[in-house]
Amino acid sequence: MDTQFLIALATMGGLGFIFAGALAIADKKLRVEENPLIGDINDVLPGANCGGCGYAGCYDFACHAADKSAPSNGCPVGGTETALSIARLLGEEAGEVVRFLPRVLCRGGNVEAVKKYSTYHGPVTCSAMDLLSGGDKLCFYGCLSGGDCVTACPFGAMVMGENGLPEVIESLCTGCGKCVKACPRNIIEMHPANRKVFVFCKSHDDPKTSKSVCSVSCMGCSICARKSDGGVVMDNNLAIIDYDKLELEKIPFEKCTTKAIRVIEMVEK
Amino acid sequence: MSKSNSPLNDFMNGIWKQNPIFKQVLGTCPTLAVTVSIVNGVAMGLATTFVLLFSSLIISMIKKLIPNQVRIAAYIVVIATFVTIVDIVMKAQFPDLSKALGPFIPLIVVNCIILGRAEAFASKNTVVRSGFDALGMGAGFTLALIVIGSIREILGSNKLFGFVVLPDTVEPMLIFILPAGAFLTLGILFGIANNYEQKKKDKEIQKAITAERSTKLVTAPASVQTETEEA
Amino acid sequence: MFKSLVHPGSFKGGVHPAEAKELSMDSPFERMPNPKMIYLPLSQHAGKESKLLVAKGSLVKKGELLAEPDGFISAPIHSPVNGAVTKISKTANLSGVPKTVIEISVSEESEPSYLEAIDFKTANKTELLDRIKEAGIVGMGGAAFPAFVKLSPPPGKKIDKLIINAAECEPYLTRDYRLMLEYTDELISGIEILMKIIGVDCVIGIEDNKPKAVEILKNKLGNRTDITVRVLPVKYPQGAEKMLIYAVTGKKVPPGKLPMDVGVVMQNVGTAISVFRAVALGEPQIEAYVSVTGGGITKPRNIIVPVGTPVSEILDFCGGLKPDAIKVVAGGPMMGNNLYDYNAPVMKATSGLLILTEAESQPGESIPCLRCGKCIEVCPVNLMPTRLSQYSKLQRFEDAEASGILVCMECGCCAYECPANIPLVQWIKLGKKEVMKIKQQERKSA
Amino acid sequence: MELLLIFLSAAIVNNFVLSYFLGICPFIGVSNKLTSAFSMGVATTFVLVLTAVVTWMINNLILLPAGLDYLQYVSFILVIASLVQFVEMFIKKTSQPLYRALGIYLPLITTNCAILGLALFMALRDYSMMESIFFGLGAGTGFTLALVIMAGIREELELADIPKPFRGVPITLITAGLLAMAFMGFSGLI
Amino acid sequence: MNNVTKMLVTLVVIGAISGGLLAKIFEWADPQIKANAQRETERAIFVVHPEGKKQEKLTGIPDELYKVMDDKGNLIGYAMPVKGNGFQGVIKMMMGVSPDLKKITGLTVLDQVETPGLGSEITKESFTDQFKKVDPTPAIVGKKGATETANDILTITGATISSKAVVKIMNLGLDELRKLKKEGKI
Amino acid sequence: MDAATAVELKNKTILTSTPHVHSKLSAQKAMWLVVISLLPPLVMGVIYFGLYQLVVVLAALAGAVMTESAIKYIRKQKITILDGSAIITGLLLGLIVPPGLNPVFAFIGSVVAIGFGKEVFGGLGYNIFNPALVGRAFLQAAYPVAMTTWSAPAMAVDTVTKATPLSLFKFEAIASKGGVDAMSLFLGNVGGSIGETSSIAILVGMVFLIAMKVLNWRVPLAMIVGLLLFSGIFWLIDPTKFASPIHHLFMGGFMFGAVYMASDWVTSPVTNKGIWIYGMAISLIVVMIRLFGGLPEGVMYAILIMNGFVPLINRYTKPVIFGAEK
Repeated sequence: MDTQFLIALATMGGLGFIFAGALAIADKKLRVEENPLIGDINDVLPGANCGGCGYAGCYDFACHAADKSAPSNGCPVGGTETALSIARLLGEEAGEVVRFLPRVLCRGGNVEAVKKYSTYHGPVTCSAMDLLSGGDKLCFYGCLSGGDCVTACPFGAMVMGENGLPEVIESLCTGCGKCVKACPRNIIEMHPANRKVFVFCKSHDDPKTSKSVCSVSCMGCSICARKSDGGVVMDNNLAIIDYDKLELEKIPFEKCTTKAIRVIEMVEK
Repeated sequence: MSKSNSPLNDFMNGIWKQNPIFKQVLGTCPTLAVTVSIVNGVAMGLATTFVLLFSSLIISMIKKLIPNQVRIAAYIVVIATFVTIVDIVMKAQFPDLSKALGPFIPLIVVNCIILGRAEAFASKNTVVRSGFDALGMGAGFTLALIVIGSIREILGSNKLFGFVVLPDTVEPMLIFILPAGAFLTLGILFGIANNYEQKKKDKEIQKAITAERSTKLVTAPASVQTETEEA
Repeated sequence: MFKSLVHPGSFKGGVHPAEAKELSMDSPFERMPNPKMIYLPLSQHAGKESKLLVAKGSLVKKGELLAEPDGFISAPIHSPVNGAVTKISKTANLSGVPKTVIEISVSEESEPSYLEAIDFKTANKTELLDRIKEAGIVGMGGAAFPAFVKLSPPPGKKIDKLIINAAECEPYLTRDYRLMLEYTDELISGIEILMKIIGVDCVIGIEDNKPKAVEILKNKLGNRTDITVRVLPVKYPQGAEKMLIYAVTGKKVPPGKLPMDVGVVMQNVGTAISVFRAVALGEPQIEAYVSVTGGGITKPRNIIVPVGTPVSEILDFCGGLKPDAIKVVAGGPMMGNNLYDYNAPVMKATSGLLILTEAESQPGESIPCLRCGKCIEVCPVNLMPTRLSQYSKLQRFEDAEASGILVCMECGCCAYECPANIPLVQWIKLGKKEVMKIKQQERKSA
Repeated sequence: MELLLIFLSAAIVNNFVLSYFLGICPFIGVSNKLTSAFSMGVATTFVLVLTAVVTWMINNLILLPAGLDYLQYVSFILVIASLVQFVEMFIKKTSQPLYRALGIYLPLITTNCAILGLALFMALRDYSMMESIFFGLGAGTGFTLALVIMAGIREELELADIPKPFRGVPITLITAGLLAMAFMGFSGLI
Repeated sequence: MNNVTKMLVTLVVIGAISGGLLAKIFEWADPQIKANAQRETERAIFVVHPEGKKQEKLTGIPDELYKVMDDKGNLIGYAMPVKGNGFQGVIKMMMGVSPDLKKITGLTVLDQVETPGLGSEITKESFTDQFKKVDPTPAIVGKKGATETANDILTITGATISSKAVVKIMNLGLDELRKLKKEGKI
Repeated sequence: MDAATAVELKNKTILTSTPHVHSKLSAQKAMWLVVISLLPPLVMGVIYFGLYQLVVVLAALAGAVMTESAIKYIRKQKITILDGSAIITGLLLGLIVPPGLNPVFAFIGSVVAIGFGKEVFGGLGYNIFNPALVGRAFLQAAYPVAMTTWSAPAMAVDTVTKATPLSLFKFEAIASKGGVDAMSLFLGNVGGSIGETSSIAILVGMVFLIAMKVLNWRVPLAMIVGLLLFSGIFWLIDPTKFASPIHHLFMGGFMFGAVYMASDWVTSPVTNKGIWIYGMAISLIVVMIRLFGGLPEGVMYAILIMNGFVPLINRYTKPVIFGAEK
């Protein structure tokens, strides 16, 4: 064994010793406890930082999930799989995650809704149009067709249909609810995916006005409310469905002249 | 899932899906610095692959023995050792290349690809898989370097592999062998890569949209439906 | 440091749009015949909508109380005509928000049911203030803030100056100018009433493009020291509250504060005249003094109409629109509301109806911000409008708030000047709305 | 004067990021917010100066006398890795706000080639202790400068309508290229 | 084994293995690296002295300087490595002069980081060969556009600074040689 | 309302936010005014350096216009050639290259200017760096030899050499006294880029732009004040070694840069305070590069570098909100 070899050996060994020692001491003296669960949970989250859970990003949710101030199934994007993983990490069983989907409750598209005299000039976003009494359409309650919900969707699950009404692509939708927040007219609502009957109108206008501004509005005739034994109630010229009392058979769909109350159905082509 | 665990898959991963440069944005420093010519790019790529392979193997072998607090320090010493070996061997055997790559050989130590793969893959997987992963990453890195190197060499000095490929009348754009040109080239390539991915994604979304549109109807329930409705 | 260099009595920034006042400045007020129908919104003022007191079918008399104030910041509504209530519905008011509206079919004129006249020389402060409240007088400067609220500052605030805003800095409008020429005595008496209520001296701030009005006021006032006239350079928005206070007193109203925080109460010329009429004649605020002008109207003129008169009737009265009219605006060109429903009614604070042609309004495609900085240069409150609008566009409302979006008074200088034609004010309004929403939520959750 | 020149040269003329391609990863990664860019710059500068001192000692007191210069890479990187870890722990313990501001960037610094590059340059150029410190300071300042300019630009670019494929890393690289082009004006200054 | 010992042992062992391994490899490679460097220097020396056949390093002086002999062992000149600052960084060159220091026999650039394609043109023979023609006393001068006297060197278009740096370094090297000559050391 | 009016109004009236009137200066008009203001330097350039320069300028113009159209087409956006901005970029680039440059290079420069300088950032209004200068800097780095080969003005009475006054001063140490007199600098009868030599033509353009309110006069003023100040300091230290401030003012591309380049709306600070800082800093860098740097001229680089700082300057020169000052 030559000296060169030994010196090299000793130098590196020595340096290793010094720094390992320093780090060991530092580790002892300077340790700060952090819940290791946070990191683990963060790892199983989708990492889209969409905020659908109501917390400021995935890491924040992980922090809250770790000390159980957020439910393990709180991540709407990750779905059941993520919920199960988190639950497993936390040592609990996850509750059933009900899938929620956004429903656009207005059918007053470019064809149905009546336009104003004046054409709107300005930024084509719903929120900006809402400021100027709603862009081109006369209705104060309906869809503005500006596509704020489409821009807001981080997953490309909202598209603007040809008639100027947004459509939800269910297979891409994660139920994060951003479109709901984006809509200045509050016509998008989250509903359980299996809920199919809706009143597709939000207008509180009196019958005459609502008929004059849109051909598919709920005119507040209240026929459905009278026939459905509390399944539908009237609120200021608008039919509202009470899903707890709803009995589908009792709703007189054929009596609704504007077809405001309808069912979503999947039909195979 | 079982398919993605195969060594071949680990290898292919690095070539495009998780290409260290275009997807993970790792190891940009040597990428920009050495790609003035293809030869340099290839040499750098091979050197990096060598270090990547051996350090991944060693790290996945000894991962259980290392306490967490000195994990980074230990890994990086292993990496640095292999880099030094490459450096010494190159100086002895390929002095010209060693001169061209200059100070960038030692910087392989801090190439984020290597520590990144050590952390993200080798410290969690078996020796065999780590080996293939390292090879894949190395190959992806080398390929990227070759692409960038060839563009810069052609545009910047009219040459490819050191041979003149464009007629004399075309004056080379020197900027491409300068730092600024390196940034611009990589930026544009990156944009092209993103564009490709974007298109792929858009297609998927488009597919989902058309699939859904054909099946969805807003109507009264079938039982009471009285008239045909618009789709 | 540079204060001395600035024109004394002027603020930094501002713009000089074409004044175009000559269109209507020489036509005296005319009384328009009563329309057949009156549409009376219950929300003609800042604050809460008034509480309805009549029902469909009620017969009402001119001056009769139809709705009472609901809360402190609110105002009563009186019937401007004799007639019958035909319908109570929710329709758009001038700003296009659905609000409750009383529809009255107008019948023959007869004895109005006014309040009792008061001799303001002998009446005390509370009597006068109560009368202003009862008569439903709102500020005529644009915001339609109930006048008595401004006149009853909370105990801690010491007021040392009354400023009468006669700047009328909005281009085109000539209402205040005509009021000053034709109702000079009423104006001075109205000012005296206001002075009596708050017990301070008064300054009338007026732009120097109204020499006739200055002359007549100076003549009438003579050597009075309690009411003085301050002539100010023409610059928009010289008549904005903060700007005028700065011009007259040199005090700056800090962001988020009110004029009374710097010891100032400000009222508009029109308000002062309404105050006089309410006190001396017992007449509630049921008439609107309106300039109908712009390049798109056949006969520009100044008119007096009952509050609630539909715009369409007024347009017809003024000879109808010219073929090249493209825009009808309620208010001035800088801050007025664009109308799309010409059956919308004139309200208490409506100062003008403006019919603009394309050449005048120059609507254009907007292009991305060119960062020329002109909006920043002209902003009278030193904001960065382009930044604010971008934040609002990208929904970065926290950044917008931090950059002072709530200080914006929507004067429109920035958008007027913007070479890229960006609807800056629209974006900023949107941002303000969202910031307020967020703040409200915070307050709720806190 | 000599020291000042070393400082300026490292900070501006031969900017580590823009002309030596050192520290590109954090340059791309952490330059999207001005505040974090500045924090990162300060943290890096701190580590750079510390590294300059420690590696100078190791190089000149141990490696060179013993003829072990081939151990430079290994020993330098060991020093850097341990230093960074140590600094991270120290800040985490002593000041939580500082940790939140700087600490999260510290693990990134280990693999910042600017640090190792600095140590190797120093060794190559035979700098004295004092020169090394100024070199480290200059390199750190240059790094911070590049990072802060970039962050300023990127915050501005958030408002821009950049073609989709170019958003993020590509536009950062292109901007860096243009900046590097602009900084060429300084060449030959010192 | 507790954690601290484990940490210590791990790093010490890894460090020691690394040190040892590298020592062994270096031991194997060192002669070759030295030989490479030697070959490089020698090649440069014979480039600047094309007729030279043998070279010998001068000892006893502070500078690195080589005596160059023809195959008969006659001194045909000196070769001196010189370096200095260029436009972007250090320029290293090998300079050959006649024994009386009156004539430059050759010049080759060993190392430079000048702007590629511009400053780096100083490595081209079209530039370096100029030095063979000029009169190095009292000093060489870099000129733009056209040469006027025998002392002038034509600078490269667009790379004036690099060219002038080369001239400056040459002059400094020559001064050094003249000093040595004066002192009788060569 | 009577039915006729209503029908007439329908589909014709518009609904916009406030304000309802607008100043006469639109961006498009401003751009064309800049194009007009570039004519005097162009004419002088052609007079001094010959008709061939028109080919160079046209090549640059073509490059700019074609690139912009192509990119807009690919991005499926409206083609916006008529807004004049690409034309300005092309024209500017054509005027800041050496006379007699290979038109192919001018074309390439314009392609880069529009591609890398502007469109990659999203097009008009979003670019960080002045596009024309990006193109020029690219050419300088790509074809350094061609970009530093200056032909003498054909009309010059006392043709000095092929070198520009700046490089004379830099490399041959010909300071104010021996070299070029201030008058020919002012008239532009010297070597230099096509459009930059004639200060008087540039001043004409400047006065026009200021009068039309397109140019913020603070930019050129800040730069001129800064230049006189910083170069004056060195001149006072050693007038034999350093050129006089007046020479600095009219030498090289300073005036052109101050009037047409630094003042570009998009790439200069938005606040007036910021503009002072920006202008002075440009001048400081110019003086440093001219006096101590490796290059004879630094106006282009100085402006580009400060373009990079503009976002930071904007951020830290935010005006104090009315009434918030303490």
